[in-house]
Amino acid sequence: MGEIKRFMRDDGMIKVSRSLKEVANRVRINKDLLNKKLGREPTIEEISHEIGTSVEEIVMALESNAEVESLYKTIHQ
Amino acid sequence: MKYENEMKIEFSSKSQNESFARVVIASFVAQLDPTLEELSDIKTAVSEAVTNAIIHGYEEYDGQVYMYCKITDNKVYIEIKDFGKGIGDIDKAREPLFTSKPELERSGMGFTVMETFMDEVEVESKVGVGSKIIMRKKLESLEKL
Amino acid sequence: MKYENEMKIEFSSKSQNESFARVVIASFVAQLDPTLEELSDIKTAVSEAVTNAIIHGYEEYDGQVYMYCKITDNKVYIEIKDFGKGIGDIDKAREPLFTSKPELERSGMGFTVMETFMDEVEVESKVGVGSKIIMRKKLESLEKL
Ligand SMILES: Nc1ncnc2c1ncn2[C@@H]1O[C@H](COP(=O)(O)OP(=O)(O)O)[C@@H](O)[C@H]1O
Ligand SMILES: Nc1ncnc2c1ncn2[C@@H]1O[C@H](COP(=O)(O)OP(=O)(O)O)[C@@H](O)[C@H]1O
Ligand SMILES: [Mg+2]
Ligand SMILES: [Mg+2]
Repeated sequence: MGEIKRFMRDDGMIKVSRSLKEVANRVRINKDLLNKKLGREPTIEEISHEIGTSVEEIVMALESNAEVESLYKTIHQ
Repeated sequence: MKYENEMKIEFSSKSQNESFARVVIASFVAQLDPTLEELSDIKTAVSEAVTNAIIHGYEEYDGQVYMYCKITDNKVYIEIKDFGKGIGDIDKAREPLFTSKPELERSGMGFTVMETFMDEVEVESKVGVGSKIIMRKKLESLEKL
Repeated sequence: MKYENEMKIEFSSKSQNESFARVVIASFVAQLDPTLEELSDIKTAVSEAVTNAIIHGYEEYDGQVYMYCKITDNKVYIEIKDFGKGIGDIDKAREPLFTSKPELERSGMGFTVMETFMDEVEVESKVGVGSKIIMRKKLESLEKL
């Protein structure tokens, strides 16, 4: 319960976990768009350039997505 | 000129470090500008090897897991090592679906996953001494650009 | 019960590893579920210390940079070490705006940044041997919950 509360909280104290989740969503959408435009898989730098987010942050966001999903799974089991 | 870079990391055999190891390898490999697929392949393989070190190598004991990565041009070389219990029969362990811990709902597909996502996988191990997994992968994305 | 975890990493003194070190520390500290601000403080401080090891410690030479991080409950302890040229006058080096490399457009604010963003910063160094920077920070976000 503490975990969930912590995750839902909105008092200006933005948690890294949530902000990374937003980056992960933008990465997912723009990866598909770029794929169509280029006719091949975009590289991580191409995605970074497209969405204006550093490669560092994208790397962390990709993982945060996996974590959030598994947290979600645990909660809803 | 050859492009080279290397790193070496050591962390406790705690399950939360599986995710940590994935980000470490991903951010090191990111300097080669891979596609997300290539990055995910490498993370998945590393994850299996690190999980094995923690779950099978050290079981419930505390120990250190070691990861080494060397990049040479577009080639990635990764070593994951533990000083845990070791593997008696390596060929058997590498067989798809073989697991020594069916009670933990292990799938027995760890080595198969590593072999699928990486170009080469070598296993060195000695009972009572520990295990070392060596994996290699060439990034194709760099060549296509 | 006390929550503990630790890791140790070693990488070449290449400028692209500054970014790598930032992700490594960020993803290790992320297990404490920090706020964006706390994480950014830690990354910034680590970045300054690692850049110093690369630029001042090893200058144009190749060497290894070492980073150790230990988490105890909500306390983060970080060590960044090089076996480079060392610092002659530590007090002078820590003064705001002091830099021995004005020609590289260094701001001389590295140590000041570390002190601003971390709770404690210790410097140990010996000329010809190397330098070790120790930084500590307590995450407040965990206490407010
Ligand atoms: N680092 C290791 N130390 C000891 N035994 C290992 C190690 N890695 C793998 N093994 C052995 O190899 C078997 C197969 O591994 P794997 O294919 O990953 O399947 P699983 O982990 O699901 O059991 C394990 O069940 C275990 O017996
Ligand atoms: N790891 C190190 N090895 C050798 N000298 C160092 C190291 N870190 C800092 N210094 C010295 O301390 C000075 C001040 O460091 P800093 O405040 O980061 O400013 P800057 O890096 O902009 O010069 C540097 O100019 C350098 O002379
Ligand atoms: Mg396995
Ligand atoms: Mg500096």
